[in-house]
Amino acid sequence: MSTVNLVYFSWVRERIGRPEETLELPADVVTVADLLDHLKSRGGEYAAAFEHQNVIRAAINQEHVEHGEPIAGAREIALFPPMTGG
Amino acid sequence: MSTVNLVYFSWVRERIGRPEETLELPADVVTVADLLDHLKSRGGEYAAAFEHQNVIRAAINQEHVEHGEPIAGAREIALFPPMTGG
Amino acid sequence: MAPAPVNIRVQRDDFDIAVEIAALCRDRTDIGAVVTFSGLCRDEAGALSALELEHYPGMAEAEIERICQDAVERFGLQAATAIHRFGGMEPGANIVLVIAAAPHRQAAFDGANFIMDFLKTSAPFWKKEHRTDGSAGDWISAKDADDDARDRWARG
Amino acid sequence: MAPAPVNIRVQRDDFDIAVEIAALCRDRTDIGAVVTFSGLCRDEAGALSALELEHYPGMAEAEIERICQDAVERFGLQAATAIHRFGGMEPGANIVLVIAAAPHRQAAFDGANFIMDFLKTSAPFWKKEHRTDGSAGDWISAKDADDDARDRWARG
Repeated sequence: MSTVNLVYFSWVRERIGRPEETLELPADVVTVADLLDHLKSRGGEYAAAFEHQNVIRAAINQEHVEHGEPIAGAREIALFPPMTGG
Repeated sequence: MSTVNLVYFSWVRERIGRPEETLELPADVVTVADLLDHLKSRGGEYAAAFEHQNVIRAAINQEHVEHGEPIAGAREIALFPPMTGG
Repeated sequence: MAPAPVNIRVQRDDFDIAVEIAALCRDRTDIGAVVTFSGLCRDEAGALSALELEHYPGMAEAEIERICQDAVERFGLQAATAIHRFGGMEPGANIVLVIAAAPHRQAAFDGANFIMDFLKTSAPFWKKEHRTDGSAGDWISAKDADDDARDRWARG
Repeated sequence: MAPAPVNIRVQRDDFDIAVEIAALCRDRTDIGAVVTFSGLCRDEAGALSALELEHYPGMAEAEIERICQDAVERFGLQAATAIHRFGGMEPGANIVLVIAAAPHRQAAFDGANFIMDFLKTSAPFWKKEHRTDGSAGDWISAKDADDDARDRWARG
């Protein structure tokens, strides 16, 4: 088990209903994709937030990463929709 | 014979030694190129100003024209080097 | 040569373009071209009452800094400034300012354009619309055209 | 729709970018993007003491107006401003300002870039250098690169 801080933005945050949380992750959650599967398996608001998993963007320690990126050593993982700034 | 106002800028003005003048042109001066030939034939400062005739730009009544443009009806013909504003 | 100064800010307050240009050019006589881009909140033909800009504090600054440093290196910019606001803003309000300075004009144009394209697609900001008809605000969707605009800068 | 306001000035005095942007955006909430270009006098690594800008009064304004109207039509600009100074100017001084406003960013970038490329090659201005070593000033030569920059806008 490892502990990770998750932060959510935009409609991911709204659907989950909180801006951040700390979770214990099982050892078989290795990549960002595994994390998204794990969260969806919790059902309810998580299933709604991550329904279209491929549109979700991720950042580890405040840098963009692909879904295949290992999350080992991550202090903070952010999950959010495509950005619309500028 | 027709009368035309000529205006000069930049090193064309400096070489000719005046910013403008009014000239009587013979009837066989039909185009801008004819005008440049006619001025060059006057020698001295004109020959120096229009030595490299192909780099000279012209405007008739404050609009850019090519050397082949007829000058009939021109109130003001300007002769100058390539522009370097901006 | 000193590294090109890059000035990044993420703030709730408005900005003053003249002040930012003056800061970037101060005591310098080697800059030949300054391009600024300002992005404003549009009223969408009267349908929009306000935009709300959410951001990821910390990462927003870090990502904009990375983008600006890339632009400095790629286009030989002499200086770059990028300011992105967050919070609520009404139609007509400033949202973002980018300034690029270079010896010659095309580098300044390309630098500012590049920064904006990456800012749109990589900087962690999200816009929510509030509509004048009182209907629930929607999050603005990302546009494929913005990804295409970014991808034209891909090299080789 | 009202025609896009185009504001042209050829003047000896300096300009204030913030004032010009404010004038162009006043009472409007439909503008999404404003790009400004300012061209400054560079010191050429200390070799230049001043530039002198000569212009063709009347034609300068007319030609800049034609260029700006072309840009408005081609890129769908909502407004455009172009101010070109003449007379003597020291390193660090403003020479030219172009502003293009549009609903979206690429039109504003392209509009300002287009206006600058044509201004460089078609507006009747000539620059003479005064050098710090006291040698006689030379007229700056036109650059082939400027013609190439203009020609990339040729259509079809």
